[in-house]
Amino acid sequence: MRLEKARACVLRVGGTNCDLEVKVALEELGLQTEILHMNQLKKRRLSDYHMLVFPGGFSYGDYVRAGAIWGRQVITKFRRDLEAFVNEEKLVMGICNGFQVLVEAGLLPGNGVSGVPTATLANNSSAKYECRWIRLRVDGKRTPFTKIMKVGEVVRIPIGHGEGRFLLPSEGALKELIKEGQVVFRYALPDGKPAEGAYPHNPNGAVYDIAGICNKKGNVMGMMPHPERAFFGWQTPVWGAEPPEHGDGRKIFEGAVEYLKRY
Amino acid sequence: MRRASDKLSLFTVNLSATDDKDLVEISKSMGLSLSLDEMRYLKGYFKTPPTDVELQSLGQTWSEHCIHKTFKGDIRTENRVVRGLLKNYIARATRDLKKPWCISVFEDNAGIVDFDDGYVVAAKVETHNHPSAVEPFGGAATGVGGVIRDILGVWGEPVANTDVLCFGPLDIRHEELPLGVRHPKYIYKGVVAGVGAYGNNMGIPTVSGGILFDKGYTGNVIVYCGCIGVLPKDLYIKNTREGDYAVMAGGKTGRDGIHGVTFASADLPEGSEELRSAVQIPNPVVEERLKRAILRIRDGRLASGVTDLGGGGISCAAGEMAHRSGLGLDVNLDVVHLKEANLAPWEIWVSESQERMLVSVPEGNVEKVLEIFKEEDIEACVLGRFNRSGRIKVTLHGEVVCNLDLDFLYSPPKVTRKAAQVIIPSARYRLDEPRDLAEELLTLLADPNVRSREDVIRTYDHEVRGCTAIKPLQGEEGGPNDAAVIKPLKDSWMGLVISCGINPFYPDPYWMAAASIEEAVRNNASVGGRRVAILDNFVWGNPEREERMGSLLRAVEACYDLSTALDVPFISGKDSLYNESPLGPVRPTLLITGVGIIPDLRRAITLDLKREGNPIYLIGLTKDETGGSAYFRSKGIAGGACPKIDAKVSKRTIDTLINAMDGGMVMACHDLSEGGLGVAAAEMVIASDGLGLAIDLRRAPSAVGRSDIILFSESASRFLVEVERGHAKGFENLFKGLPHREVGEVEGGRGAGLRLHDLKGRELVLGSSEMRRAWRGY
Amino acid sequence: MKVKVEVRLKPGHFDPEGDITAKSLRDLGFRVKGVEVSKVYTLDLEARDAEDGVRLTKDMCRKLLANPTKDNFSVEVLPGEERTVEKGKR
Amino acid sequence: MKVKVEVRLKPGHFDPEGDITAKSLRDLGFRVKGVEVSKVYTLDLEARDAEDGVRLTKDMCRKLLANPTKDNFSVEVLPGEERTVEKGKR
Ligand SMILES: Nc1ncnc2c1ncn2[C@@H]1O[C@H](COP(=O)(O)OP(=O)(O)O)[C@@H](O)[C@H]1O
Ligand SMILES: [Mg+2]
Repeated sequence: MRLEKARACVLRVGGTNCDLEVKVALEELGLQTEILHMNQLKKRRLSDYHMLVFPGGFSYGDYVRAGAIWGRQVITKFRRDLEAFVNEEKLVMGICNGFQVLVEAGLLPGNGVSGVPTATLANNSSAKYECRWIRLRVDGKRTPFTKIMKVGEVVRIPIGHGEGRFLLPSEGALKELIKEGQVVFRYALPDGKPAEGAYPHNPNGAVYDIAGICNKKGNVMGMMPHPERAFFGWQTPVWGAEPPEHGDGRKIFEGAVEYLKRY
Repeated sequence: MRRASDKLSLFTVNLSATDDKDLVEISKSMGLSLSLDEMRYLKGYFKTPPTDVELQSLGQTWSEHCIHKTFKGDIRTENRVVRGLLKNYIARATRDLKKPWCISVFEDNAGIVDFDDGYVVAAKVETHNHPSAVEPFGGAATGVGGVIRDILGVWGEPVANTDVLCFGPLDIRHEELPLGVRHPKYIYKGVVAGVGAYGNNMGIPTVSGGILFDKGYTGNVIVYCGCIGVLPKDLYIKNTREGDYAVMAGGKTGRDGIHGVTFASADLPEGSEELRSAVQIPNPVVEERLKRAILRIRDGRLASGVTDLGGGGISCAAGEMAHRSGLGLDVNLDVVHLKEANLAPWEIWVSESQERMLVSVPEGNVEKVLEIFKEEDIEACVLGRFNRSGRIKVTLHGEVVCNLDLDFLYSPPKVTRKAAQVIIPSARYRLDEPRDLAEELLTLLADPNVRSREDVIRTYDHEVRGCTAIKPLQGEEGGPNDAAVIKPLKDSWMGLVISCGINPFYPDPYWMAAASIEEAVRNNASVGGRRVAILDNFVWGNPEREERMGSLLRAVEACYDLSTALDVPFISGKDSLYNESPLGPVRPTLLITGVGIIPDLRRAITLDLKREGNPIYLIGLTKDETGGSAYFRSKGIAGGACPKIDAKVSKRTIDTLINAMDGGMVMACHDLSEGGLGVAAAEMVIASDGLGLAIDLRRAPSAVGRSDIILFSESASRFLVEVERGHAKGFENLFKGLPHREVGEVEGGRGAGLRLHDLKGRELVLGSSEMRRAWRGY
Repeated sequence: MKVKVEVRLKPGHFDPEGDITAKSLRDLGFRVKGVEVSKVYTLDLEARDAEDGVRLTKDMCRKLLANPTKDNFSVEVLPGEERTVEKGKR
Repeated sequence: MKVKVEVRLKPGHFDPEGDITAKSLRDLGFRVKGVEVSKVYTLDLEARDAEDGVRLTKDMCRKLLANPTKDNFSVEVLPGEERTVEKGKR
């Protein structure tokens, strides 16, 4: 598909607050992007788009559990459409609160749109909101989002969340996830090795240092860190005489755009 | 009081048959916080008995919080009368500076200055001290919410928050606290969590601030909340017309926050636990949606005016909007969405329920505006309609409950305050030079007022919106930047530079105010900020006490002098007086917030060292100015001279520094403030990855004969600057005629740290990690 | 009818909030070995009877209030309330 | 000894969390009139006896867990636990 024909939709509800940055990033790469309130999805059709982003924020105040209310709404309001979207191997991306939504709606780590969460993003083990730049190690290439990255590559991207401790119900579930290559990003030490839970490199205590995962097909990906805040060089915290050209987060969006070009 | 309605709990109060004692009693029992003079004035004004709604309206509007009585009143000293602090000092400075880029000052909810590309910047800083003392989390959070609404109240899109917080010492013993005063630790945790929760929830980065600890804040916590926004200049629309409708939108109206303003303008009574209705529960999700709706209405040019509901609730917002435009307003309270059923008319009228805004809408647009609110899940109601009457008339269930002349409402009797001469403590001190300056420096780095704020800063999202170019913590190791730089516009490199200055410990209120102003400007310049506009926030004790008024007057005098000399106009501000507790008055505190610009933010300067071998310059003269310094306070020494400012030198220094930066000469820069040269140098090393500093105190521009004083004096107008080696000559040429000297260089190699030579030529070495441990605590 | 739901962490799960609360309490001098924090929802619910109320509430827990990976929940019908409502209904 | 403390908003205060939770449950089709959200701390405490435990816990509420200007709290000693601990102590 020619890139000019592809369309991304950044969804929002009350409390979503990172929609604009994502739009700016995607448009910078030439992808036409619209921000839509969920209420507007009745008038517009999901099938008009090729990429769907659940951005960060505090949807519904993060009450009950981060992402829980929005996740449930997604299921009750447009499960069918979403199922079709995922089955057509279009791209779904969840960032921070959006990742929480995908987990709560059962899109991740599951396969399909189950409506039942099989993982959770629990409150950070520091019991605090954490805003900091961390290192991510690219762990899996199953997803288009890491298409232009190398396994083992280390990228720097900021996080900002209070509930990001990825947990699975059992050892077995973790083994399965690893085996299926669904682990996309892991928190890493400065030398690029996995953080092994060491704070603050692993900022929230996530099991197996998991920062991002995808579904079995790889077209649904969720991550706690915010690549849209590490898109431009001037957004990064370490400058030399001048800021670097790009931020590392850009690569993740580039991967998505590459995929859409071939879609 | 007489019941005035069969249906409503509406009362009238007959003032004509009252004596002074009755008047005082009425003001007290109704919670009006009006003085006897004001009550007498009302007694003379009302020919028929006013309703309780009318009296409450007056109580709110005439409160210190809403109308700044003290700042507008007459101040009598031994030998003169000052007619208005605001008019004669703060606003006068701005008037005298005549800056064409100041677009709206001291008028609207926020000050507005020009930015770039057709956009303007709006800035406002508020205090929320009393609510935070009672309920730290909710108080601080609603403080943030309130100041964000001030920005929305000028059609601004909020892009950054600031917070400066002052607490009692965290290690104070519970036994030392009188009844009703909560432990500083409890307040600290709650306030920090509240500030973070609201900003994070709304998705506005909290990028700048400060935290101070002192016994003078134990009974009176200070919570300053600031918000900065941007808007297209041509969308700054404020022309409410006759026939326009008043539309209120946002959260429901309830009993929360009733009498917040009169409460804020009164001494905090002992056992303030009882003031339950002053507690407000924050609801940032509603304000987030409200923000979306307001900005959509702005972009569609659907409204003719906007204002926030803050102190005084509907009564103040509606009255102000009408009065500002020379109009009147008929209000119908029946349509207000209520949280509970049985509110009295006056309660609806003055309730300070959060997350509400008021817009005036021309007839043809009302439908569209209501539709936008609906789409964003915000409740809205058409509250009334503007007319030419010049009066505010309020009805409920068909009965008129309030009918007041707006000119009368907005011209309260002037107050007169007396100001006593300020007594400045002696500057003499006795302190032997300590043997181990390295040890002293490490102690200072770990001082509660100097140490890293990382554990707080990281709980605030300072990256949301993806516009934070220069962050509060810089580099791999997170050193403390002097100011934050935001990139608010997608297609412009113009950066918004945000800084603070606060020096409440300097013993002379004049110089403490002067130092705060200079520090705000200095911090701004350190990263490349220029064309700085400033905001003042005074937190003082009861101004009816002469000595409190005396120090306030002296501080305000400095504001005029420094503002004009440094060429930095005031654009907005606020005062919070009556900060008193059973432990006495608050430590008089002035916060100055600086809002500057940098034409190309890619050229912003940070404090981390850049290249081995580059020379380090100390700009500015170091004098024996240690009064109130972090060094002396840590040693418990009361004497010492206040840092004084030669404003001419200061201005030239700052201008020259900016020139050097624009000439590409400056690689790193840090201003010298608390802890002086020692702490500034240490912070630069702390921020740097694998680089250190060598500094020779013998080369410092100074006339002081003691190493410890050179290292820790807090003389103003000083910077440490890393200069690109090839530019050293040019840099020195620029600074000709100003105190400056190359005092050392950037060092590399393993284990690089801070290497100091004292006046006797002895070498002190501090390792980076050892300093980081002291400063950060890990 | 009023129904009370308590959602608490499954045994074996680390509770950061409880941990920090315990620490703060110990800082204040209290001899606290541990703290668990849980959330209680008191629902004002329309239901035919207690049994129906419990059934509905469990459904709410599964659909929204609890996440099975980490949460357990318990449901309790508040006695006084139930009677009142039932009376009103018949 | 295990003590359970429930901290909830005083009546008259608006509870945004309860409000949104109720709305979401209604969106799911449940007939919920209102929801109140409160927090429960289960403390593992050293105390001489139940009375002492209650006294200590109330003190904790006043100092940290609750804010009397906006919260009510209730304290309950968990019966089974108490006995066990007391036995252990003697
Ligand atoms: N002490 C002060 N110094 C400077 N400006 C002030 C001061 N007090 C009030 N102002 C200005 O007066 C205007 C109105 O203030 P205020 O009534 O406090 O606004 P609001 O009610 O929206 O907070 C604002 O622009 C504010 O900047
Ligand atoms: Mg205002």
